[in-house]
Amino acid sequence: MIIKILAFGIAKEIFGGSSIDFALENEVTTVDLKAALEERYPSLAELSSYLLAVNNEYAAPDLTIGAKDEVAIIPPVSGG
Amino acid sequence: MIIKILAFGIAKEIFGGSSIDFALENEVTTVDLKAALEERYPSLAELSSYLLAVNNEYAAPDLTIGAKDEVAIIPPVSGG
Amino acid sequence: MIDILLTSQTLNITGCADAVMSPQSGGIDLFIGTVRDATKGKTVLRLEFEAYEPMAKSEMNKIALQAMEKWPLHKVLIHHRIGVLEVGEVPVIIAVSAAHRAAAFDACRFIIDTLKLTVPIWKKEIFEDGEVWVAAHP
Amino acid sequence: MIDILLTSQTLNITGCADAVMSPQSGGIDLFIGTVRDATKGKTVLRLEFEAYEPMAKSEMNKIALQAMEKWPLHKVLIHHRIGVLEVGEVPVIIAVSAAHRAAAFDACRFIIDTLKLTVPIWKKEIFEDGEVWVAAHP
Repeated sequence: MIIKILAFGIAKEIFGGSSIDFALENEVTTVDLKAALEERYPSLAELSSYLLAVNNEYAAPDLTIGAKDEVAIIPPVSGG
Repeated sequence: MIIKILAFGIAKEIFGGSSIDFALENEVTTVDLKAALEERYPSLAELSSYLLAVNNEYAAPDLTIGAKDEVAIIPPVSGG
Repeated sequence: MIDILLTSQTLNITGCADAVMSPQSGGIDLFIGTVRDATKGKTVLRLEFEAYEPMAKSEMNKIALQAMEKWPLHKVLIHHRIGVLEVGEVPVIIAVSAAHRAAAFDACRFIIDTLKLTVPIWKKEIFEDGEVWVAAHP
Repeated sequence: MIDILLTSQTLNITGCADAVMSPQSGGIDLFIGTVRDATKGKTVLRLEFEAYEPMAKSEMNKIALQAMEKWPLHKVLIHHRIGVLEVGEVPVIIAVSAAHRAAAFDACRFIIDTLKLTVPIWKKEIFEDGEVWVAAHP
């Protein structure tokens, strides 16, 4: 299963681009996906914090994420 | 002694003009002047409240007012 | 910087914001009063504002100084209109700039609250069937 | 009425105030963010704002709805700029109208405070000797 993950701000620099195609064996929860991403991109764990958004909503830790979902890395926001 | 007293808002209607010349035998305090004015213009006592200003400052009750002072009736303000 | 104005001309919203902006400011709070079309259920046709001008300017200046003593502000502006205002027009603009927004919000609110208590300006509401000086009688 | 905008064009202060005015409103509170020339003592040359656009608009709309549930408001406007902004330019305008000013002040402050916590917009500060995504690292 390939999940496309959008990146913004500092995450774009960590990924080296505005999105990545991330390969997974099965559907995952938010928590599992964060762990898998941090293994591949250790710099994510150095951020103050970051969240995942799924289909334009902040994702609960136990949400199941599939290949059709729009996933985005949300590093600490700083608008306003 | 003649004191010129400026009037604004509802006080202008009570005085029938934007100022009056008010005759007094002696210098007076703010409290005394209010009492004398209310005797001559009983409608003043029907206002929610009113203050006197002397030389562009709200006047303390015991301030002495003389002929050279600029006195004004300040009915309840309602700016903004 | 304190900017006080009492005028019979239309107030300029962007002009007021621009006047308090500074490169050190991170936030501006602007309060804009507007003339409502009704009060206590009665239709208001227009308002008339009258001021004891020298004292009103002096009291507006005092409030601005008090705000600058209470909060770390960059600039404070208080513009008030006098004369006849139609529904939807703007009788007052308060603008406050500060490095941090909490001070701007607190100061702006303090200024409009205090202005309504102390500045010698009077408002007459004109209805279809009469007129009344606001707050004059109990 | 809720008015949400994410744009690379200059924000229009008077336009935002006009958009929330209504004949029923007695007061408008407007918060205007501005780009400061320095942060933690370092000179800022310019800022770059980036947004996750569909989600940012959705979160801005949620905040406006929350504010309208919490306070009796007439209209709520949230306009945010993206792209490159110079010192003194305006990244954000919040405008709130209500019959009574206390609700407008409280709601405006709630909206800017919440926007800074939840809306997916990111700010990069550009200095003479480098650049940094604000708040990214501890």
